[in-house]
Amino acid sequence: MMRSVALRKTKNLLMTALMVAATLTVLVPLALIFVHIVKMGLSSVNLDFFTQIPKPTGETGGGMANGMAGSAVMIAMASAIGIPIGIFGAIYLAEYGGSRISTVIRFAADVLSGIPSIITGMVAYSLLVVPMKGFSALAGSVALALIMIPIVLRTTEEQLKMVPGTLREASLALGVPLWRTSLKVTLRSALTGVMTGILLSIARVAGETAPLLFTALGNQFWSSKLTEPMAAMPLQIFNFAISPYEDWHRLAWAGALVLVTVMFTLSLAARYFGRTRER
Amino acid sequence: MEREHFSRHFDEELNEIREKLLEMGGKVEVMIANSMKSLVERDSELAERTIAFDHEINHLEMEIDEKCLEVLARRQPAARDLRFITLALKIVTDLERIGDQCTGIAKRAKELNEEPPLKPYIDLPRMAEAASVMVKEALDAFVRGDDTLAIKVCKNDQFVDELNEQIQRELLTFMMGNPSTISRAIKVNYISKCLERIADHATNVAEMVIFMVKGKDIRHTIA
Amino acid sequence: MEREHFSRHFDEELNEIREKLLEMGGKVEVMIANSMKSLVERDSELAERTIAFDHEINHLEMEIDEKCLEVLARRQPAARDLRFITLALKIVTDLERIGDQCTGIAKRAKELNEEPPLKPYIDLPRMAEAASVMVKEALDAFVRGDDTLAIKVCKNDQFVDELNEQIQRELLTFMMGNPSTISRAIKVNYISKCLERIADHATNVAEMVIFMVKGKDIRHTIA
Amino acid sequence: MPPEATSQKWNIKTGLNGDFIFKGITVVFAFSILAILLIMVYEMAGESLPAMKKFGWRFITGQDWDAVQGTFGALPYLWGSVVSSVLALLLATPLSIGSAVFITEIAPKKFGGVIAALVELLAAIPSVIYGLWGVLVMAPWLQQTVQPFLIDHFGFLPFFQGAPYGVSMLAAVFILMIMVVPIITSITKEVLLAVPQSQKEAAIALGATRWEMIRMAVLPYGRSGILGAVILGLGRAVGETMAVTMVIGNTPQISLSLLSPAYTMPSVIANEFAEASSKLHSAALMEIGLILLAVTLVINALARLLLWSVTRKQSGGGL
Amino acid sequence: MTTKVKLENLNVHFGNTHAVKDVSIDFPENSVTAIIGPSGCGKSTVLRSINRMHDLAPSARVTGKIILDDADIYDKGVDPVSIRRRVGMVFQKPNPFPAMSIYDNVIAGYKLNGKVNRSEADGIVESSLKRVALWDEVKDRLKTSAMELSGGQQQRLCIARTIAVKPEVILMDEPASALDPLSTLKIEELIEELKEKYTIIIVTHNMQQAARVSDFTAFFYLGELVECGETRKIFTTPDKKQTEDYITGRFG
Amino acid sequence: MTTKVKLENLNVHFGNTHAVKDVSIDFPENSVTAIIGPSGCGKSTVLRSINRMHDLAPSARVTGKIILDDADIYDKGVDPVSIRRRVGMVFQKPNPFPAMSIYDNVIAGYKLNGKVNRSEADGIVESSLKRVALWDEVKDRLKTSAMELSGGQQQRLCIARTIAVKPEVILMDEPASALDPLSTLKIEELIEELKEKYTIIIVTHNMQQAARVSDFTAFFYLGELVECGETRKIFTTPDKKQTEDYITGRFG
Ligand SMILES: Nc1ncnc2c1ncn2[C@@H]1O[C@H](COP(=O)(O)OP(=O)(O)OP(=O)(O)O)[C@@H](O)[C@H]1O
Ligand SMILES: Nc1ncnc2c1ncn2[C@@H]1O[C@H](COP(=O)(O)OP(=O)(O)OP(=O)(O)O)[C@@H](O)[C@H]1O
Ligand SMILES: [Mg+2]
Ligand SMILES: [Mg+2]
Ligand SMILES: O=P([O-])([O-])[O-]
Repeated sequence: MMRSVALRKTKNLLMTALMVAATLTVLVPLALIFVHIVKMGLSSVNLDFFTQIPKPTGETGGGMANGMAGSAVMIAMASAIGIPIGIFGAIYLAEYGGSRISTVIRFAADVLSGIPSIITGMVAYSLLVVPMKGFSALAGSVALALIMIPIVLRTTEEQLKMVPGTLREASLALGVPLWRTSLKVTLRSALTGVMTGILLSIARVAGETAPLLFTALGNQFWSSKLTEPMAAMPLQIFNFAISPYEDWHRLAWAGALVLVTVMFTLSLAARYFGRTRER
Repeated sequence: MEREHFSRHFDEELNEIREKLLEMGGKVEVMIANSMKSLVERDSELAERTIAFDHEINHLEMEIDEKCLEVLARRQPAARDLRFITLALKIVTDLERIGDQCTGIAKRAKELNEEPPLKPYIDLPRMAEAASVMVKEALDAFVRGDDTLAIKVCKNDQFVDELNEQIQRELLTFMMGNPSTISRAIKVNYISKCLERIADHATNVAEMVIFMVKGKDIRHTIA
Repeated sequence: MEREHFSRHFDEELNEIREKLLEMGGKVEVMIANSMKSLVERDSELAERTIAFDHEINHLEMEIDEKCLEVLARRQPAARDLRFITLALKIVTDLERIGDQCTGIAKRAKELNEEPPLKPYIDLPRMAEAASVMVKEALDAFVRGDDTLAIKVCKNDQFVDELNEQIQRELLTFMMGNPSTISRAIKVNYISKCLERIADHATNVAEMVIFMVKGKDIRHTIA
Repeated sequence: MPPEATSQKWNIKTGLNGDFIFKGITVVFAFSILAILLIMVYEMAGESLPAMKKFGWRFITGQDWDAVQGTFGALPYLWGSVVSSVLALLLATPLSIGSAVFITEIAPKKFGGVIAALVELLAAIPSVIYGLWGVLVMAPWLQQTVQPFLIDHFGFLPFFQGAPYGVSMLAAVFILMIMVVPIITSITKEVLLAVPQSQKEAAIALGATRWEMIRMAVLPYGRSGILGAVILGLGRAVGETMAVTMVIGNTPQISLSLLSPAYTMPSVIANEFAEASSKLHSAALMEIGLILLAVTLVINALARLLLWSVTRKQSGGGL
Repeated sequence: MTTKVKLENLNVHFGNTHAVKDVSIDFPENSVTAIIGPSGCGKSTVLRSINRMHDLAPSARVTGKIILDDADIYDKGVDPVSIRRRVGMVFQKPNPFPAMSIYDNVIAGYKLNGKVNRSEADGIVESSLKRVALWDEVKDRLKTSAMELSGGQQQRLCIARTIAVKPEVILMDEPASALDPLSTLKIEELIEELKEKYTIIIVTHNMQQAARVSDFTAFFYLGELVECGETRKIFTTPDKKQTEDYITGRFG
Repeated sequence: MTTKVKLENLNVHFGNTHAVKDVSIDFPENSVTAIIGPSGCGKSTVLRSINRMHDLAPSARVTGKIILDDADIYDKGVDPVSIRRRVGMVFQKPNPFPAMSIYDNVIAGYKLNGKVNRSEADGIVESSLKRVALWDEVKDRLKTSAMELSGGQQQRLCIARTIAVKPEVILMDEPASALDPLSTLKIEELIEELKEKYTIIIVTHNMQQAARVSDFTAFFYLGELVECGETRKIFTTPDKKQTEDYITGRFG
């Protein structure tokens, strides 16, 4: 029952063709989105966009300066909360892990990262907004931090685990205490990978909309207090997109272009770090 | 019983050496017997054949040497195996030299056969028999790794030595009594010495076997 | 010039064997010289010392054997190194047997010294000198890996053989002429044989050196 | 026992042992993760208690959602979430696996790398932007071309009946598909890249063609990892909020037709939670959140277990 | 002894690296030939050219002839897939298919030819596993995953998988270097058994291993073949100074 | 010869596994002791107990005494960190710190503990690198990454790093098993040099390597010490049948 080689080769060709087709099907809509964002965004973005706050309904012009600032502030605060927790938690898992409790923590982190972000928003709402009696940038930041923590933790842990055990042992064998070894050898060796994880987590929260809906809420104006509602780019894009006004659609496209550009830059930076690490 | 090697081929190679050595030992025994037979039975033609036979011994020596070298290079033997091979290397030399002694005996036999017999040979065949048994037993001890047997061989050497001295004394009296026998007596004397040397070689082999089995060198310690 | 091994210690070990062999060779030469001197100069005390000296040779033999075994076990030598070591193993046996021959000479010398001198020794010292040079050169050839020198040694053997035969013929005439000398002549004869054997051993060594250097076995091919 | 846990001992000479302090800090941070998760569940459960008490199981089976009347039944949202996610996944899975295989095994290394990079960049685009594109570009296009075409040619099927609204279940399925494809593809790609070269060479050396190699060595090796990727995609689709909210039409109804608008669990929360009219209303929304949380917990747990088994195999069994 | 595989002026380039230089060598049938030489001298590259494994590396360029029986395997129109069925390969690290059972691993290659009926497959699995002396160890758990075997068993399983497709030549690239000494001995023993039916070419870092298992040894240096001959000869009286220096540890 | 390290009734358990059973053994000063034995016999475990590496494995339990000079390193109040400075360790795979330069790697033992005096450091780096015969190869690129070195050079760098902190004992766990033959020879040569100043204990899979480099050899089997003695003796005339069977390839 020898199956002819020709038949096997035909099958090989056929399957190859199918996979090429799948790839094309995947790429086409993605390319379309990309093209639209660039086309619409480029025609809408201008200096005002970066310096002005949104004009009231009906007026043309305006920008998303307050949204960008708000996003930046909240991301910074979220990072300040989320990154240390993520990294030290990861060090615990990598250095002292192995026992049952760290498996549980690891699992919890994975589950946490899979929870829809809108739920994170709801929790932040009932934990902060309700007791503080008002929407606030702080609540928004905490919600974003909750999203960052598991991402930073898991990527950092993966990176730490990728550091060969013998490297730690090498350091320990030189008579270096465990804590110095953790920070100066293990973490240091994984630094670029950890940076990648951090950048990816920032990229992720920078585009988050849902958790801000009931926390930061959004703001048409500048706000400087952390205890008050604050504008954020994704929120603004959302609100403008579902509005019926052409001019706000324009702003939404411009915002999308800027957001995507920031995102891509972060991703590229992350990839760059990732690459240097591989070498 | 000896445990087998993990590698069947290694075992086979060691066996090959072992068997070649036994074969060589067998041939050497035949040479001893034939050279003595050519003397006792005044069979010059047998003496001739015995002399020619030596090249087979020589050939076996080279073959075994080469095989040992190959095993050393290819198997990196250690401990008992290493001792086995290095001793095989030394033993073949002894066996080959025994062959040389036999050639010497056969040559003298041929010469003696040209002349009238000196006297009936009684002690010489006994000595040859003893030496031959020693060779056989030394080799048996070697291939079997039997140190008891080897010790026995070492002890037997004394018997041959004594016979040799006795023969020498006898021949001396003979020569003194009748100078015309001197030339023949010297040849007989030579043969006796050869047999003694054969026993010596056998003893050397036996001593080395004890080393192989016990891992300690008794050469030069038991007289 | 020979290239060094990667492992300095391996080189050192090989050198140690080489030097021990040379030392042994040197001692053997001294033994040859002393045993002959004890004969020629009728110095029984020197003969005694020479006999006692043999244990040093024996000791060196064991030492070198052990060292070779160690290097075989620890370094897994191949090719030239392997041939070097296996030959060292064989050569020490020859050297040790040369020592035995010297003991024999010294023993005979002691006996002869008890009796009146047979005749002045002329050829025997020449023979001893030749055999001694052969031993020296064979060893030199070995440690230097010099096959030309080794071939020279093999050729020189004939000279010693001829001397031996000449001495035997002479002694035969002697004994026939005067039966009272028989006992002494036999001893001198024995000594001559010893020297011949010493040269034989040297030749054996030289042949093996050629094998080591050329990688082919010339034993039993050049007469 | 002398050797055990020396790092936890007090070092008399230097006062506090550095290792001890360090471990303490990491322990606190690590356990905070667990605390967060527990607090989330506790908080959600606590806040939804009024709704649970009032409606019991009817909350899940009920179809009415009237804030004014105070009756809350979540079935249309469940329906919308399940249908949109499952359909999106059915479309996305073969495409993702196909393109992941193409990227790792078929395309020339550099070309595959470029495609992979593109896919990864697109996975990073925020959902609000997909939503923007969906509502401003895709929905009108669907309304004008695709839906009329479907109605004309397949209108006899219950799935393609009704008027072309543009924003609809179909739009949600499409946008979700477009959004999860990059995720599934890039995880699958990672899984496939983790297939050791030695596995592929083993197949090739047995005389396999490239497809046979993929079928014999690559896909089985990555099997559970790929399944994990798909389930992760499912979790993502179920929880997806903004993009879906923007294109699904936000109408709580159960209809077989893909052309009619629908509503999902995250969408209703996004739309109503900020201005919930009553305690009960917000408790009902919380309960929807709790259901969502439970569903995603299960899905994620499943996906993680599968992905873990892959990594364990790689580190443990690979010899 | 007939020649099974014959390299004629084989050259392999990787981009600008000239990895194998003008190598001509005969591999006799039903014997084990070992390829030795310092790291990076092109041992693996030579080996992998014999079953056209380099077809997968885009940068590799192979010139010269490799004659299997009497046809050049690099001829136009020769299908690499069919060559690889005649020339099997065993790798450094045991690489059984982890998702398959022991049974399925053995039959994996054979099945590519088309459907195999149950009893035929059983026969092949049994005979292949017996051939590699693994049958008794695994016959009661043929359906369990191949990953539950020890490293040495896995490697023997991989050899069984290779011989199940009935190749004529078996290439081995350091097949025991990832194994412990006992497993190594078992593999070596197996190699000596297998040569009765197959022509075996083995790359090894371990000179002593080459000495133990091979009938012929080829010494490579910097991509060139320095010397090839009977193993006993190479290891006791090599012709070339370079070979002698290498095997006696005199290089540097 | 004085004893540098002395194990007295050492037992190591991992959970329920009794990995090392009642081992007593003396390691003489300024000599190389090799630990050999089949896979899983506890070689690495014994080695790692000598610098308290097991402290990090939660499941490990070590009982018995390990006397360094004349104090038990497992005594209460003994700081494992200080023990590890006296007992250095070299691992199977070369493991230089990848983020550090060659220079920093050598001085890492000081630097990681936060105290380096620049001029002193220069001296230490130079002398350590010279000691491992790496100085000439790297002196012009001390500031480049350690990862640019070859495997063998990396391993010598790791040894330099170990001796830079001036240990008394150096433990090596198969230090050459990941290297090619030439690098292996270099490491072996280095080990023979180092014993002039250090007490070296080496675990090796490679019996021949043990034979080459060590003065003393300890043979382990199933967690027990079977025999320990001079290497020449172990490899030519071992006392125990088990040892002889192992080194002559008769086990199974
Ligand atoms: N796929 C490849 N691409 C580029 N260069 C390669 C490739 N494979 C091998 N080379 C180069 O070819 C040369 C020979 O490599 P090869 O792997 O054959 O050496 P080797 O003798 O097997 O070494 P080792 O003993 O380390 O396995 C090396 O210089 C190597 O860098
Ligand atoms: N960290 C650990 N946890 C549990 N068991 C272990 C651990 N380390 C070693 N063991 C067990 O202890 C025993 C001895 O292991 P060890 O690594 O010392 O062996 P080895 O002789 O070094 O083997 P190899 O030659 O394979 O390195 C083995 O049965 C192993 O499974
Ligand atoms: Mg290779
Ligand atoms: Mg180990
Ligand atoms: O939950 P979102 O990803 O839609 O913001």
